[in-house]
Amino acid sequence: ETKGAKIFVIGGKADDPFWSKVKKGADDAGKLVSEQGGSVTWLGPQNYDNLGPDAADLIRTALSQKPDAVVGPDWVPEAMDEAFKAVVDAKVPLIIYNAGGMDAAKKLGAMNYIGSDEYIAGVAGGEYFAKSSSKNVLCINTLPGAANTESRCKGVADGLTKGGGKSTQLPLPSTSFGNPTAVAQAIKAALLKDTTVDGLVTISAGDANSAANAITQAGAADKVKLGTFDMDESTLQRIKDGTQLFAIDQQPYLQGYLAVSLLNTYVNFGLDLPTKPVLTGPGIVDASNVEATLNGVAAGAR
Amino acid sequence: MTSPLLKLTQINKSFGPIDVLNDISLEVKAGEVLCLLGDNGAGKSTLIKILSGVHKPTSGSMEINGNAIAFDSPRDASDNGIATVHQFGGTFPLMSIGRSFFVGAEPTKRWGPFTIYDRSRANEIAVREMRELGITRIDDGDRLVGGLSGGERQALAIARAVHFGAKLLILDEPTAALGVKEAAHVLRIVLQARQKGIAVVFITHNVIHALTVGDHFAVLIHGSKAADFRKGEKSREEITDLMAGGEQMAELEAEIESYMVASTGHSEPARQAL
Amino acid sequence: MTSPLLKLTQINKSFGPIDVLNDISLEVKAGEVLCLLGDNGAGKSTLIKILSGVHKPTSGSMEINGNAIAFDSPRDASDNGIATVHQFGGTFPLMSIGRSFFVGAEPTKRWGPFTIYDRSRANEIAVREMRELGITRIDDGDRLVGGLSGGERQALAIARAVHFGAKLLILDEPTAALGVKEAAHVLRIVLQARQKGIAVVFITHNVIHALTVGDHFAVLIHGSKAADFRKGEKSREEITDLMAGGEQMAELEAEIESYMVASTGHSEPARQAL
Amino acid sequence: MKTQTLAQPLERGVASTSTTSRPSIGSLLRRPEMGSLIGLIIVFAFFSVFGGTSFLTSGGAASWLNVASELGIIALPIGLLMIAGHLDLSVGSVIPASSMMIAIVSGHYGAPIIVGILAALCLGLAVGFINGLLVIRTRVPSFVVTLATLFAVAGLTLGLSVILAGSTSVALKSGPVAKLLLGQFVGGKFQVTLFWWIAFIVIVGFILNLSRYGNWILAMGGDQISARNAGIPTERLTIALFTGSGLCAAFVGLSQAILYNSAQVAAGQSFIFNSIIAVVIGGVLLTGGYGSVVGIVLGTLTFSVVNQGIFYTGFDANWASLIIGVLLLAAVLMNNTFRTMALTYAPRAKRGTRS
Amino acid sequence: MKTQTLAQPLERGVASTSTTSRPSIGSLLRRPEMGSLIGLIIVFAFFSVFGGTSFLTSGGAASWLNVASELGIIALPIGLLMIAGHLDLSVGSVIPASSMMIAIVSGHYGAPIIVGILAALCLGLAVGFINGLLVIRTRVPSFVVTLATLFAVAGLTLGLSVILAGSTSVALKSGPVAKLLLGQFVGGKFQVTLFWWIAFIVIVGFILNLSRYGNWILAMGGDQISARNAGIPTERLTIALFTGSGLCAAFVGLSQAILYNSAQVAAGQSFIFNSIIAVVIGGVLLTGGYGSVVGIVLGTLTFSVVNQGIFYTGFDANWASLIIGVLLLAAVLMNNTFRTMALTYAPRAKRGTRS
Ligand SMILES: Nc1ncnc2c1ncn2[C@@H]1O[C@H](COP(=O)(O)OP(=O)(O)OP(=O)(O)O)[C@@H](O)[C@H]1O
Ligand SMILES: Nc1ncnc2c1ncn2[C@@H]1O[C@H](COP(=O)(O)OP(=O)(O)OP(=O)(O)O)[C@@H](O)[C@H]1O
Ligand SMILES: [Mg+2]
Ligand SMILES: [Mg+2]
Repeated sequence: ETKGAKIFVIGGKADDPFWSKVKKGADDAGKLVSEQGGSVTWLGPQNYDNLGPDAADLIRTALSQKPDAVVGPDWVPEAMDEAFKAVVDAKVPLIIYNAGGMDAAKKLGAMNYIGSDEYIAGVAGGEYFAKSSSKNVLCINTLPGAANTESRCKGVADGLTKGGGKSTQLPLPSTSFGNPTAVAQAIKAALLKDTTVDGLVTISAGDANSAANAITQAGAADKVKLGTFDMDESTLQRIKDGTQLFAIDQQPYLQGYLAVSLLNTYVNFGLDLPTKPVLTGPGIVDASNVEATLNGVAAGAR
Repeated sequence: MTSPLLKLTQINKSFGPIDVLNDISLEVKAGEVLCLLGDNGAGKSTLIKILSGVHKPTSGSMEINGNAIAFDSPRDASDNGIATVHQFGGTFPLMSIGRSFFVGAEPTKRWGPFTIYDRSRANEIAVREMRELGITRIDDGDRLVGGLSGGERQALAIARAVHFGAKLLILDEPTAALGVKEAAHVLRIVLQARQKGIAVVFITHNVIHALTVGDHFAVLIHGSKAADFRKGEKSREEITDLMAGGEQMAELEAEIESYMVASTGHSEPARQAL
Repeated sequence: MTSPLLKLTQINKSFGPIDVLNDISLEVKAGEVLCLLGDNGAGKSTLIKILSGVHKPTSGSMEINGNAIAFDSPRDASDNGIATVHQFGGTFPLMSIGRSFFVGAEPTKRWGPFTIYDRSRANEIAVREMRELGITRIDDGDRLVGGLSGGERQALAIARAVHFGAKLLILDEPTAALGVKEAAHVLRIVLQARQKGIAVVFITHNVIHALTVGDHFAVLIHGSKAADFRKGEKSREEITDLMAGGEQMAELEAEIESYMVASTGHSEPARQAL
Repeated sequence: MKTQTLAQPLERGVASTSTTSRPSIGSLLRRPEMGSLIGLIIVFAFFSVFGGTSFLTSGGAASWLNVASELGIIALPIGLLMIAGHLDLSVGSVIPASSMMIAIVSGHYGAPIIVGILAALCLGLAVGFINGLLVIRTRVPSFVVTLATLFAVAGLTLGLSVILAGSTSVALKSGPVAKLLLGQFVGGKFQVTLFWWIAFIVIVGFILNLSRYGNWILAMGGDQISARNAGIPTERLTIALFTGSGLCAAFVGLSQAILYNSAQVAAGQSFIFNSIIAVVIGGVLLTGGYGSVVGIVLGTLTFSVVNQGIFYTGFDANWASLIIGVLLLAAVLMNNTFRTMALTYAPRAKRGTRS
Repeated sequence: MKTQTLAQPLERGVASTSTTSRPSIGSLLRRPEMGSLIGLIIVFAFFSVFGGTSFLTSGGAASWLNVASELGIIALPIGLLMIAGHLDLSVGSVIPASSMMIAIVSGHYGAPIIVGILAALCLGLAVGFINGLLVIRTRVPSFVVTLATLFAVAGLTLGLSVILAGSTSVALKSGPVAKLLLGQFVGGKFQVTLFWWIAFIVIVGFILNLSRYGNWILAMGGDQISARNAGIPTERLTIALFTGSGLCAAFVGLSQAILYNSAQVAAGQSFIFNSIIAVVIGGVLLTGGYGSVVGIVLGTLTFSVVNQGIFYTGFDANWASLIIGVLLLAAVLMNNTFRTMALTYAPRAKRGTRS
């Protein structure tokens, strides 16, 4: 008879479409945890304005509640590592997920790393563009300066350079954040101004909806190809319809689900997975595999 | 003798721990001017705020034409034909004269299928009514109230109340900021209103103004009604003493007189000088 | 005859397209009370705002004790010993009486290595100075100004100016909201100040108050100086006519008289009644 | 913040004394809105020079007009509220809430689109009504009240969306009529919202300038106590104004959902700030009591041109914020300077000759 | 917004008439800050019940105190500005700008940490000074001016960081002394910023309550024209206040950089809104002229407890915003209700017996 595992999950904003899928995974795995007498608590910041310090605060908040295990992303190592080390020093099992990679996990003394890597995912996207012969891709960054979005765009650029193209970043001012029309019009303007642009990649599925709209308005549907990080129903619908090239999927649901499940079994039964790191992506969703993906999206798991 | 238009019985009012009015009973009759007198802070403004629906009394009752009534808002009072010029405010510095005059009772006209604010009529009436009060320099109802002089602004508030005061007109120190001529106009208008059968409550610190228009006088001292008399029942000196809160003013007057003698060599009786 | 403390030469002032003051020349002498009279909107407040550094004249020059001077801000004026009670404002509803009294000139005391605001002294002085003006009900300097009656608030502003008026005290309609007793106190204080050699500029619409304190009278009509005379040079009737903007008031007075006759059956001369 | 509370509008009063009843060019130039117009013209000229030809094409115009139209629909009722002395932050969560409402009702559950539209509008009405009621009943400042509803509605939206639709973003496929009325690009470029904006401008302009309610709003913002004393039903008016802003926010939310075929829980926060900015640039006093619809519209346009124009210039996008900041200041400065200038050169009316 | 402008503080005036000079329990209960305190106690009690034991441990306390201390250092000068009738939005970009300044100077270029600290503070001073100067010279509302500098500084930070450091995030390794003073966790839990906050509270409390400048600030916010007429150097005071808020924002920025060993371009925007919220919850009037340091501190604590306490409850994070909204409203409501209640039960002083 175990007393159950008290697991704390540090993640993104609960209303962030990407993180809500991670959270759903964690919550679904949490159903078993609570059946076994434990609990899963999600800690996310109110906004991303002060990400590193806020996330470090969340780790300390988790630690102050005497957790049996902690999961967290290493978004801003300089700011967060000290707090993660405090978790490890307190002999609390730790899994790093979503950001940081196996290197960070090793350095911090964490059990494992689960997830993809923003940079590698970006490179995969850049290479896909290169393969479909895009030469000049804009990376639309609606959160300029944030570590994860910066590395996504950097990855795309490096992937394209390898394939002989180039990518520049279009940082949008914070006054546009969360307003699809402002984002769409900004993208349209960029397309009208630089007619050599033949590819667009956005950092979130919501922005992809705006970008698709912008491409139509700029009358560049036959020339400019669209890709995005993450996805939602409309994104997949466009891939199905052929108006969007691809979406880079890192299977966020799995990140939450696996992290919680692994820690739960470790705390309760001492089980540990030898596979390190556990990679959930990047996977590219394009016309070839879009049908299977649609069902998962409708359930909020993809 | 006419029956009272408005009757107050045992009105009390406190703000938190401070009792401002104690058991005030009063009658206001149609076609009569009631002068409310009293020292600074006696509670005159508070009393008329109760009459005009701004404050609710802590206890006590009000009747209009014999029917008990309680005002929930100033609008209730104005719906009962009561118009008030309060001591402060009443005009809006950033609004035009015409708009400020008609706030809450805008004249409208048809404009196709719509009912719209009739700006030119509002301006015209506002300017005309101010002219009635002797303010002849204002000829543009679109001017902003904030650019008017102190007296001009007060005249605007009075003109408004006179225009809307159907049954009872309440004026809280209306002549305070007015020039000699404008004050005379206000007195004339009060007397005209009385003649039309309107009841008027008139607050002033000026004995002469009070004597000119008042039919009936009530004096508040420290929130209680200290005297209640009709025209001719008391001398001007007695009234002045009551207005000063019942305190003897002889000493003060003597002092002023002594200064006047000292400086100019000749003296007028100070009693007359106040 | 003393040389002028303050001398204005050919002062003009316009607000945008409106000329408010035309070529005003005036002298204010130490130990004298200058009464500035005039109808509503004549430009009195505008003129004293120039004296107190609030507005800059459009043209014209000012001298203090014979030296040309230009005020950049009200602070410049108060540094030159000029204290003013303006017609509006001057008190802060959400501040305590003590703090409001000393705004800009706070009394301080040592507290260890620090210089701190001396609250109890400020409150004490403020309450004492208001008492001097006959406001005896205010005994707590921590009360907020917003809870005072109209007259109490005005007395506070006057008490402040009297306290700080080193050389020249300017009072813009100080007695407007005051009760009989408080107004008498203000007159007394003006006369006291004069005796101490302070120059006073006194604006009023009350002929009797003007005659009680004034040594020297200047009348503005439509922004121009219409008359400038010393005590005793003009009769009360003449002064009243000038204050009314030079317009004949006989008709108006007759009308008021007729109303009074009609209503009460007996009449007093209306001229006296204003 | 306080200084110009008096200074600016009073000067306006002075100016209008010399305006005759038929509008002359001189008097037009001296209207207070002229300042805002000049501000707009300046930023427009800036981008015409640096934005190259594509800024001046119809596509370029669509760029800032589309953004302006959505922002404008929010800014109008926010402007009215601000003139009346209130703020409404809750629009920031009413927009995504109504987006999700229509997407869940008509997208997820497949109800007819009109049902979704009505549900979304009702939601806006309800939130606005609650805001107004709380403001008048509790006498807590509207900033705090609407802040609380901002959080509460955001929380409800997220929680209910996850429960009902299992996701924080829901797709919405709407029929041709709904698309035509709310989600169309006219000429492939101009959002149909633009025409709605014009309709809203006419309505709000009517309310503020021509109806008696405009008078009430100005008076309430100028001096709430005097306004109540003058018999204005300040409580009902407050509720009506908040209801109006809730309704407009819901309208923008649902039309965005129809336009972009999907709704996200986390949209709309930028509207809170941007609508206040647009209204303040348009000359409405943050402290209430003064403002005009023309000003609000010009402020909205100025802000949108600055925000979108930057993408037409060749400047490095890293410097975008810097340029936005400088241009905003320049626009507002020109606004003030021009107003003063116009007054100084106005024809003089000798007072002596007028009395 | 306007109603309680008069109503609340006047009642306070009434209350204090009956307070004697030595503080009795009754008079303490009737102080206006008591309302805010009760609000704080209520949210605290809520989380003590639902947050379980760990909320009450020192670790739990640290989690809201740490947040409160950084927010509090910003909220204090913002509160002073708001009392004086101004707003400062530019703190939102001064914080990341000063973070980047110290990280680039001492991290990227390796200058001694003290040089970086001074550079960051000078940056804050400079931005504050420019804000103040623009406000008094242009007479544009401070909301618009500081909005413009918000954008401008954000743009400069992003642009210059990319040019100088080639990146939008820069690491900073600081020596033990700097860490001890600015970047330490005392007892492994409490940020050393907490002690700085206490120092700032004492300083600002001294300014507002004990120095003459407090009087000037209150008067300027109450009625800027009368304040100027009373001889207050309103222009210099305005500049001083803006400089103060720039300085405090820079302080928070640099201490975050030292504490978290790195600086990002995008950090800090949330402080704009949150500081205003904390100040308003603390009872400062948005329109100026009224407020207290105790209130600002209690407002900051209330907001932080609500924001952090939620993590100690078992509630699903999806509903967090809803609970935050409801609790904020409850706290402010209790605040108001309590104030009224205290007044109603106050001992009555018959006026007749007092004159
Ligand atoms: N809202 C309030 N809160 C606290 N005290 C108040 C309030 N209103 C009035 N008072 C107090 O009540 C008393 C009476 O005030 P009121 O304004 O009625 O006097 P008044 O007779 O009109 O005086 P004045 O002639 O100076 O206008 C004063 O002492 C004043 O301080
Ligand atoms: N800031 C301003 N803008 C426009 N006009 C103004 C301004 N200040 C005053 N005026 C105008 O100048 C004239 C003189 O005003 P002022 O306040 O000096 O009169 P006053 O003599 O003090 O009158 P009162 O006795 O009524 O106080 C008035 O017609 C007024 O409308
Ligand atoms: Mg009164
Ligand atoms: Mg005057």
